[in-house]
Parts: sequence; structure tokens; C-alpha cells
Amino acid sequence: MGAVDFTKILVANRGEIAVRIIRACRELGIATVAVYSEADALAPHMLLADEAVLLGPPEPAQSYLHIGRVVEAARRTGAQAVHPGYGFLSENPDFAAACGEADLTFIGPPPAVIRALGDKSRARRLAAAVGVPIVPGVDDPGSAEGALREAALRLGLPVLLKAAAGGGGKGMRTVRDAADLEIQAQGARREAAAAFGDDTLLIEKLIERPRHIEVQILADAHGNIVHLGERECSVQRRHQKVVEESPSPLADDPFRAALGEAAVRVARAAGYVNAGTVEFLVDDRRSFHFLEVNTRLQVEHPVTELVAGVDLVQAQIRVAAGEVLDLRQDDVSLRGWAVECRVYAEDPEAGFAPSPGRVLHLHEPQLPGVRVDSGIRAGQDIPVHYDPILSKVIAWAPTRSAAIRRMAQALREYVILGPRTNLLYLRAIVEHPAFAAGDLSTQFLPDHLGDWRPPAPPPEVLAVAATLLESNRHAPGSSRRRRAGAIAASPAFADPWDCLRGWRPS
Amino acid sequence: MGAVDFTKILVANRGEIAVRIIRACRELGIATVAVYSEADALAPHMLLADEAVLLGPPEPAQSYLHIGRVVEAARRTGAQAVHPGYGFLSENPDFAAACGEADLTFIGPPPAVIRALGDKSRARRLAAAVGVPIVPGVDDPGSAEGALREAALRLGLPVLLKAAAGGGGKGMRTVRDAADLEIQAQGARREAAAAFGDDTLLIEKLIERPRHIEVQILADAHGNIVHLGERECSVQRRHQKVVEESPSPLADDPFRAALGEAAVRVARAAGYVNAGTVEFLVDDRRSFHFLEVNTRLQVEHPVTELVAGVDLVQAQIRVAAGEVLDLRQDDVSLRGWAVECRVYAEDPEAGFAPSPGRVLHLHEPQLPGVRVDSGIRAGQDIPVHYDPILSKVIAWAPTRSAAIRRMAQALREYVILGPRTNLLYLRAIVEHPAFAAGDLSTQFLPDHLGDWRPPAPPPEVLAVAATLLESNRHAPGSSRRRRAGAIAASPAFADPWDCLRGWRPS
Amino acid sequence: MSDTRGVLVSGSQSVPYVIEREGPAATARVGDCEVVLSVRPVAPGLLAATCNGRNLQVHWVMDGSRTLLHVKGQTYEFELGRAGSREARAPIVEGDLRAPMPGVVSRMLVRPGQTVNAGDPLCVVEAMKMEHLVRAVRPGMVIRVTEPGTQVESGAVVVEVERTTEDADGR
Amino acid sequence: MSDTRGVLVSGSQSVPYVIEREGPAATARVGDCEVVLSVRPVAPGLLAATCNGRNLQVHWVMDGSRTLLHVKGQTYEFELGRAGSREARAPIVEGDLRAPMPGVVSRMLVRPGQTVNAGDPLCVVEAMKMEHLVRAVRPGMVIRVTEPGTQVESGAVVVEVERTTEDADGR
Repeated sequence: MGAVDFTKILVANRGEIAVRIIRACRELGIATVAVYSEADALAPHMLLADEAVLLGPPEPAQSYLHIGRVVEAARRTGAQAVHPGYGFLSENPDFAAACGEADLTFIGPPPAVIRALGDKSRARRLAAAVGVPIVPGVDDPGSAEGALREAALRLGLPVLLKAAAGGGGKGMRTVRDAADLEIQAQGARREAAAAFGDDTLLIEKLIERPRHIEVQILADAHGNIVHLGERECSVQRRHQKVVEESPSPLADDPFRAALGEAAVRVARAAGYVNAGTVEFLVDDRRSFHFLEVNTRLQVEHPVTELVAGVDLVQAQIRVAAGEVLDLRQDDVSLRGWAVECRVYAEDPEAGFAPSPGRVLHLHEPQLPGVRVDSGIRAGQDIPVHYDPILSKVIAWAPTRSAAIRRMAQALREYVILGPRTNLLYLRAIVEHPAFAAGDLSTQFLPDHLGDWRPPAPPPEVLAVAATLLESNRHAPGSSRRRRAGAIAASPAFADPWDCLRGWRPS
Repeated sequence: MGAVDFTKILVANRGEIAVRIIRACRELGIATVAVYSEADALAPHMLLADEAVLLGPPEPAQSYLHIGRVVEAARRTGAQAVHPGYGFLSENPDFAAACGEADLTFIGPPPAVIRALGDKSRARRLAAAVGVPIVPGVDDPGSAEGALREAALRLGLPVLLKAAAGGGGKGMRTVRDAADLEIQAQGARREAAAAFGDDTLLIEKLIERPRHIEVQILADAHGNIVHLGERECSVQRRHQKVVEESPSPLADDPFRAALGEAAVRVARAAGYVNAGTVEFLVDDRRSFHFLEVNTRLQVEHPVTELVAGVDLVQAQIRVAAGEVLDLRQDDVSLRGWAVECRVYAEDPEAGFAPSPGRVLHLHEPQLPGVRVDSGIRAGQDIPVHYDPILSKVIAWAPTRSAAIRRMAQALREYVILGPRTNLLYLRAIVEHPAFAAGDLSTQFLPDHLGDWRPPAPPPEVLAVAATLLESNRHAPGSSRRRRAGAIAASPAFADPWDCLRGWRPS
Repeated sequence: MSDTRGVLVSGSQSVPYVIEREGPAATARVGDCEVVLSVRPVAPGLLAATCNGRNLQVHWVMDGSRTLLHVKGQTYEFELGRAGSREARAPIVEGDLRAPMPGVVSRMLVRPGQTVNAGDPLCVVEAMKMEHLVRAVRPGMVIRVTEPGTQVESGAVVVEVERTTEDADGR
Repeated sequence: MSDTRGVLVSGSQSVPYVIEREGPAATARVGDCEVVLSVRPVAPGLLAATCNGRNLQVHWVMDGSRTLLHVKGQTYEFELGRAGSREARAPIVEGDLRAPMPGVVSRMLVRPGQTVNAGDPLCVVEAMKMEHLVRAVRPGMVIRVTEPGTQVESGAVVVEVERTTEDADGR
């Protein structure tokens, strides 16, 4: 494969995924334009790109969700294509259409496909029409007083409320008690409106303890579609994926073939082009039910990349440039096992409350078989306005157990001081015997880690802490400033006690 | 595969390879003991291990080459096995024997195999005996006045002088002019004695512009031997490998099969156990000639790991613990392409003179498909006493050209300030059209980069430098202290000029 | 040789300590345990500690009165307390409803004077695109509320509730 | 608005500069080129620069009078020179043999008073396990040598050679 037909791409996103896309462009020899809000003025994605355009104030509607400003930034910088990443405008058909009108290639499916599949109800009908089983549900019960309740009771509680336009757990609520229906629906509508600009809801019968298994597909504009195996994303907290892996511990070859074939059938029926994900719920009898199609790159795409040996972002760009897919289904071979952990700025000790703030100290793991897709840097202020995802740790190994051990090791070496994170919680997940057994469901976390608390500090940590705090007790200005240990001027074995004094930014 | 039969391993090495081995042990749930010299008192390998034992003064003979002290450290800490890494004691049969006598498992082949193959002359005879072609040469011409000259002239100049006990380019000299024979032989003998404790030389007929291609083998103690494909290591400077890759651009499937089969034949004849490398020179007619067997892990082992999907260090440990190899030759499948660049503390602008000193600023690349095996940290004093290798960058991608682009990107993002390095030179290599063409030989560097010089600073760099130096011109104490830019106390868009002042270690 | 005493506070826990220094090593008694340690600075934010013969890499930073530590894959927060005192933090007054995280009060569901039952939804705090419902922890009367749109720090009081003698529904 | 002038020295090259500051931006004239730039500190050792509309990440550190920069994959060393002066470094006197790197003089192959030809091996400096042969760059007489075993810095004179009127072999 030679050079791609783009010379400059605008990346309409922030954080780790923007960094990931900029790097993919750079490897293809394509210049990049970042966009950023005032809250991201010195964020890594903005620093890494060749050019950066300020969109506006921190609020998403004024920056990363503002179609006009993003398109104008692309026009002004002479970009030929736009990569939307995930979230924000990635599944907004109006944005894809606006790009087209401005002669920009939108790196994703055509607007009509996004629109059709983005409407969860249409997507369900489409899947059913090609013989793929779906979850029982009611499409758009309407916002009229009582309509929701009626639909829910018709399906039978418990039910799941979902943003018809949504994805990623935003605007999603489980309702087991009819009394909670109204307030939960209001909350779901508000979140849906904020995240997707559309508050239409969908009600589905809740499948108890399902496994969430999805299929990565890749389609070119010439009618070629392949699937790249499945990902299991059952480990979720409040419908938000936390740990993903590929392959699924549940899947054997016949299951994988059937699931992949179903996914390709849906994609083909939709006229799908570019990378996409077909999501399924699998019940306790190993039957799968079509859930929805995500018409964009997924957060968890790296596990597929490591197992299938394919660069999905580069493939997206090539397909968008009109190239023919360079692999057929027979060429796809899956090797080993990959696990991903999402690192969130949240406090597991305080009900997983978001924990924005300044990254005071950062050390990211670097070990063989481990990939860290990070969107943060030391000194950065993690804004309160966006998703709490900081980075993703992905571990590959020949076997699932080796990949899990490798992941645990990477999480141990990952240091983020400042915002509280779920790093220790993630390690508790991957080190849990039920996780090792592959015994997963979307209830995995409440079932097994509902009362998780971090261990108390062991004596050696208390001893080190006491020593450190004592050494800094009388340091001038220590009470209000940030400090970290200085490099010893003299080599090792110098008297250390004086050297524990910190440094202050001048 | 379950837990390994060791609970604690001593790592008898330093730098990146010691770090690599410690991490492999940790993934297997095995505790680690580092050894270190006074020059490495706060080196990364020493910090990372669970325990660390000081061996002695910086001189290798008093520390990393001191068999008694290393064995004593293992005994005292209760380690059951010793991993020697590469270099130092890794191919010293006396050390392997001393481990055995102290009831320590030496993670490598039995002493007798190391001894037999470490003697390059015996190894050549062994290969010839099983029908593997060898390079014409004279084993141990003796140190008598004139004996060397006579042997060299009998073979015909040019010849190559090599340490019979050696490897890695130490004690290796090309002689084209008979007048240089004596002084080059003396130098080679001294280097050989210093590096391997044995100054015996071997003379080989020089094959002009050969390719250096080697085969990774893995053998258990139960008679199973597999090969994991080849590595091409033709890009060398003074017999020191600089860039390696797997597979070789020269090799097609029949060539790979023939080479692998020859390597396994040699290994089987030698009674080989554990990981090893069989090296070949390939001439311009694609004929291969056995060169030697390296009875240890190679520096460049990661390219094989990425292409074959095998963790060689973990495999070494399992095999040493008596486990049966968990893969047969038919299970070995090679996928994609991997390239490795060795980062050296050397100054390409000053004849590649070693450049030890303090690492004042460090930023290692972290991108998908890129692995950095690093042995350094910010603030570390790189000692003058050991090999100049700082780290290795390894890039994997589905195709060779994509792997090369990825490598170039990783090298661009790799920042080491303090010691001078070959980072820019490495990028010049991988971006050279002859490298892209796969047109390699051990003369690649003199042929194509003999007169390489770094480009002059472009105007924007001069502008930034002038701004920076101006801002620090009047800073107190600026003339003798080390400084780096401070984190801005205020967010972006504050007046920057005052903020460019540096910080000083307190 | 020197000898220092103090109290280490971590969350709601206080641990007294005594440190005895002797050259580059020290003995620390924390609670009932004794640890022989030496600590060497490696780089800004990184220490190499040896505790009872084991290596520990310690990442750390001071942030105001808090000291954040990362050791062996776990993060800790400590501050110094006064010997004999355990009042390192203002105790949370039961009934005052606090923001669970830094964010914006996006909706207020009650008004001053209203009586509420334990578990009633009071207001919504939004941060990082997630809504968090603040519920009453006990019955009482709402005294004061926060204006919607206000940006609040974690732990800030967003609704004040006064305990009443009877429940909201008159029981 | 302010206006500063100076000379930037990099190796044997000197480049005069003029910097004109205006608010957060500046215009720098370096040699014959003009660059409009703004520079913002990001973290210790890291600046975000914008040069003629392009983003540049600049890693940097000062080490004595040297400033080391890393921009777009290349490392540079600069120091400030005096305007109009180009003598930033002592010129290397031809004939004096200098250590090519920091290391140890492991063997001395000549003695004072000996005459040498250009290309003759003079001594061996060893560092990082590699030996480097120092050769005479022109004919002359050895005046002074360094004791074997001496640790030397890069650029230190290890052998002094005085030019003679005839070559060593009398031609």
C-alpha cells in the first residue's frame, strides 16, 4: 500500500483518541489539525498536532459539539478530511452531512447510514428483517404522560431505558420499580439531550446478567465487508464499559463464525462503509440478540488491533480515501489475547464520583506487550467538562491468563497523583478469581466488587510516609505549595534526610 | 500453563536487559534480586527489583563479571535461579558451572554446551560435521610471532579477526593490509580479554558485503527444539549491530525453512537447551554460511517476540524450570514485521565516541505498535564503565514499510537530553531509500551513511532557542546550574515570557 | 541520632509514629509495627526506599497539606496531625448534603421550608458528563439550598437540612 | 514592546538574532529569516511553541552555559555568544591530540621526545568497553604525554606534539 490520498486531516476530538488518531495520521505521512476548547489549551492532543485551532469555551456545545466551528476550522486550515473519533460528533449525521457540503471527507459511514443506524429502533427493525435476533422492546414510547409507563408495563419490568440516539451508557437507566420510571426517564432524557442533542428514549426488556459481546466490522466503499472477531465488554459499571477483551472467553469458533456472519449481514443490509461495531447481548443459554450498531471507532478498538494485527484507525483513513480493503475474511487471523482497562478520573472510595483536577505526577507503564493510549500529561488540569476517561491500558499475551498477569503488572506500575483514579479498582477486577475464570456478565461488578475497598496502608508505607512528612514539616512554604523530591546533587549514599525536601515551581 | 517452579530469581545483569528480565519474572509471579555496582546505585534495574545486592566497585571485573560475588548474592538472598541476560557472564561456562555447584539453576544451556559452542572453532567443526556450510577460516593461529600473519596470508586478505570466546563485535577487526595485522590483533586480544577473559583469536576469510541473518531457536530439556524464524542484523557499525528486523527482507519461505532447519540441526548436534541464536552470513548469491551460536538471549530478541508472538524470556525461565516446550514447529506462525533500533550513548558527530553523563531530560515514545525496552531514567548518571546501550526501540506493523514509518515516528518522539545519542542517526538509517528497499549488507552504513551529518537548525529552532536563552540570560545562578521550564502557575495565555525561567534542584 | 514523634492522618484514621534516625537508616515505629528503612531521592517525585531489606519505589508529591504517595500499585493520601488529636478534618454533620464531587449543581429539586424523608432526591450535581442525584440521608426540613448553575468543590454543602421531630409525611 | 539582540552559538556556527516582543507573541530575526512565534511553558522541560502558525513541542534543559533543545526529533545545543564575537570555544590547536570522548587513557604508545608521522598511533583511550586509537594528525615531536590510567574528559589534551621541520623518517 502506498501513500494515502489525504495530505491534511482535522481531528474533531480530544483526549486519548485524538492523540491516537494524530499518531496514525503521522505514520501515514498526513499532516494534522487539532481542535480544542479553552479548557484544553495545553492538552496533549493540542500540543501534538501540527496545527491547532481554538473552538471556543469549555462547554461541549460551544466547542467539540459545535458543527459550524469544527467545519470552519477544517476549511480554514485546508484539511481534506475530518476524523471524529468517538463521542462528540462521531455519530451525528448532521455533522457528517455538513462535512460533505464543505467538501470534506467525513471519516466514517455516509450520513444516511449513520442516521438509519443511529435510530436504535430502525436499526432493530433492520436487523430483524435480515433474520438477526433482537432484544424485545418498544421503540419511542413517546413523551406523553403515562406512555412510558404503559410501554414498560407491557414489556414487563425490569426494563432498560436507552437514548435512541445514544451509546456509551449515556442516558441509560435500569428500572425495576414502576415508581422510579418517571424520574429515571427524566434523567435519561436530560443526559441524552446533553450528550446527543436528542432526548428520544427506547425501552427494552432487561436481559438479566447478559454478556455484552460485540463484533468489529470493516467495510470499504466497493462492497467488501470483513469482521475482525469479537470483543467481550461485559465488565461495566452503570452501562459504562470498564474492562474489555478479545476474544471473548465465551466464544468458540462456531459461535464466533455465527456472530461474525450476523454482524456482516446487518452491516451489508445497512450499506455500511468504514469501521463499525455490531453489539449483541448474549443470554445465559449462549443465544445472542442484536443490540445496536455503533457507527464509529470504539473506545475498545485496541484489543481487536492487537489480536487481529490490524490498525483500525489507519484502515478507516484508507477506506475513507476510497481504497479497496486489503484483507478478505480468509486473511483475518486472530492470535493470542488482549485485555483493555479504561483509566477514569473517578474516586472508587466515594461512589465513583468524578475527580477532575491537576495531574501532579505521572508515570505511565512501559512493558513488553503493553500499550497505553493516553490523553494526559504531567501538569495538565483535567477539565470537569468532559468524559472522565484519562487513558487506556491494553495488554496482549499468547494466552488469556498471561494477558491478565501482564495487565495487573502494568496497572501496578501506572502512577497518577492528583486526580483520584480507578487504577487500583481495575487491578482488583483483573485479579478477581471470577474474572480469571471468564465468568462474566454485565452484573460482574455489582456481583463481585460491590463492596470493594482499597486495603489499608501497610506498615512500610506508613513508615515511608512518616519519614517524608517529617522531612518536609519545617520546609518553608510547605503548607500551600506543591513539591516533589529533588534529584540528589550528590550520588547515592549521601545523607538522605536533607534531600527529601521538595522543590517548588518557581 | 501454571505457575513456574521458581519463587525467586537473581538477575545477573544491568541496564535494559535486567529491567526486561525483572518484568518477565514479575509477570510469572517470581520475586527478583538485582545486583549492581557502585556506579549503578540508583539505576532502574536496581530500583525495580524486589531486592538489590551491591556487588562492588564499578569495574566489571569487580562487579558484574565477578562470579563469586554474584553467586554469593544469590545464595544470600535465597534465589533458586540466575538469569544472566546478555554480555557479562552470560556465555561464561565457569559461571554456569559455579551456579550449578551452588545449587542454583543457570537460565541458559548446560556449561558443557556453552563451552563447546563458545569455542568458535569447535562450533565451526560441529556445524561442518552435520553438513552446515561454514566460512573458511583458521582456528586459533596461536600467539607466536608471525603465526597470525602466516594464517592470514594463507586465507588471503582481507580477513576478519575475532575473539574465539566472543560475540557482539568485541575484539573483532577487519584487516585488509598486512601491515595492520599486528596492532589490530593486539587490540582485538585486549578487548577480548577484557570482555570475555580469554584472548584467543580466530581468523576468517572476509565475505565481502555479506548479510548477517540469524535464527532464534528454543529447546527444552526433553529433546524438543523449534526455530522462531530469522532476524536480519546486517546494519552494523564496526561489527556492532545497530538496526535489526524480523523477518529478513531477503528470506522467502524456502530460504527460511532451509535456514531454520540448518539452525535446528546445529542445536541438536550440540545438545542445546534453552534459547539460543545460530548466526549465518549470507553472500551475494544467497548462500548461507554458519558463523557461530550465541548461547544466550540476544539484544535483538524482541523483534522475534513481536513477529512470533512468543515471550522468549518467560520461555527461557520455563524451560530452565524443566517444563516441556508448549509449542511445536507447526505452531510457530510469523505475523507482520518488526524492526529494532539500538539507542546508544554515543556522538555520531564525533566519530561515534561514547557519551556518558547525566540524563537531564527524558521522554520515551509511547505509541501503538511500539515497544521501548529501556534501562535508563531521568536524572541517572550513565556510567563510563559499561556498554553504551541505553535502550531499544522496537516497532511492529503488518508490513515492513508500515513498521519502518512507525519506527521513524517513535524515534522522532524519543527525547534524551544530556548524553549525546544516535537517535537522529537511527532515523536517518530507517528513512534511507536503500533501507526501504531492503538492500542490506554489513557494509550498509559505510556505503550509505558514511558522511552523514545532522541537518543545521532551521529558523524556527533558532528563534525558539534565542527566545529561551534570552529569557534565562539574567536569571540568578543560571550559569552553573541545570534548569528546565517550570509548570506555569497560571493557565494558558498568561504572559509567557516570565514563565520561561527555569527551576533549580533545591 | 535524633528522635521525632508525630501522628499520620489518612482519611478518618490516625496513626502515631516515632522515627529514630541513625546515619542513612532510620527505624520507624508506626502503630504496633517497627520498620527499618532508608530513603534516597532518585528524581523529582521519586524515592528509592528500603524497608526491612525490601526495595520500594515511592512516587510522591505534596499538594497543600496533603502528601500523595504511590507505592506498589496503590495510591495513598496522608497529612500530619497533632499528637493526641484526631480532628484532622471537620466531621461531616449528618443531614447537611454535600457535593459528592467537584461539579456544577445542575438542578435543585427542593426549596427552603420543604420537609423531606430519608432517600428523597434533593438535587443533581453534574460533572464529566455524568449526573449524580443527591438524596436526603434522614428526614428533616430544608433550610438552605444552592443556586442551580453554581460550580462547587467536592464536599461543599449543597443543601442544608434541619432535623425535625416528625417525618415529612407526619408519622 | 521590547527589543533584544544577541548571538546564538551552536558548535562552530554563530547566528545573530533580534527579538521583538509584543504581548504573548514575538518576532525573531535569526540570520536572514523572520519567525513569528509564541512560547508557552507546559511542564518542567517542555514548551509549546507556535512558529509561523505551526505547533512545535520543545523539550529543553540548561546545563551550565549550554542549553539543550529537542524539536521535531532532533537535538540541538546552543549557548549565548557576545555580539560580534565568534570565539565561543577555544579553537582546537592542530597537533595537540585530544581525547575523543570521556574515558580512561588505557595505553600510551609514544614517549616524550619521540618523533611521529601523521597517522601514527599515539595512545588508546577506553570508554564504555570500546578502545579508541588516537593517531597523530601531522608529523612532529612528542612534547608531553598523559599517564596511562588517567581518567580524562572529552577534549582533554592527551598528547602534545610540536611541529618539526622534517618528517620522522628524515624526508
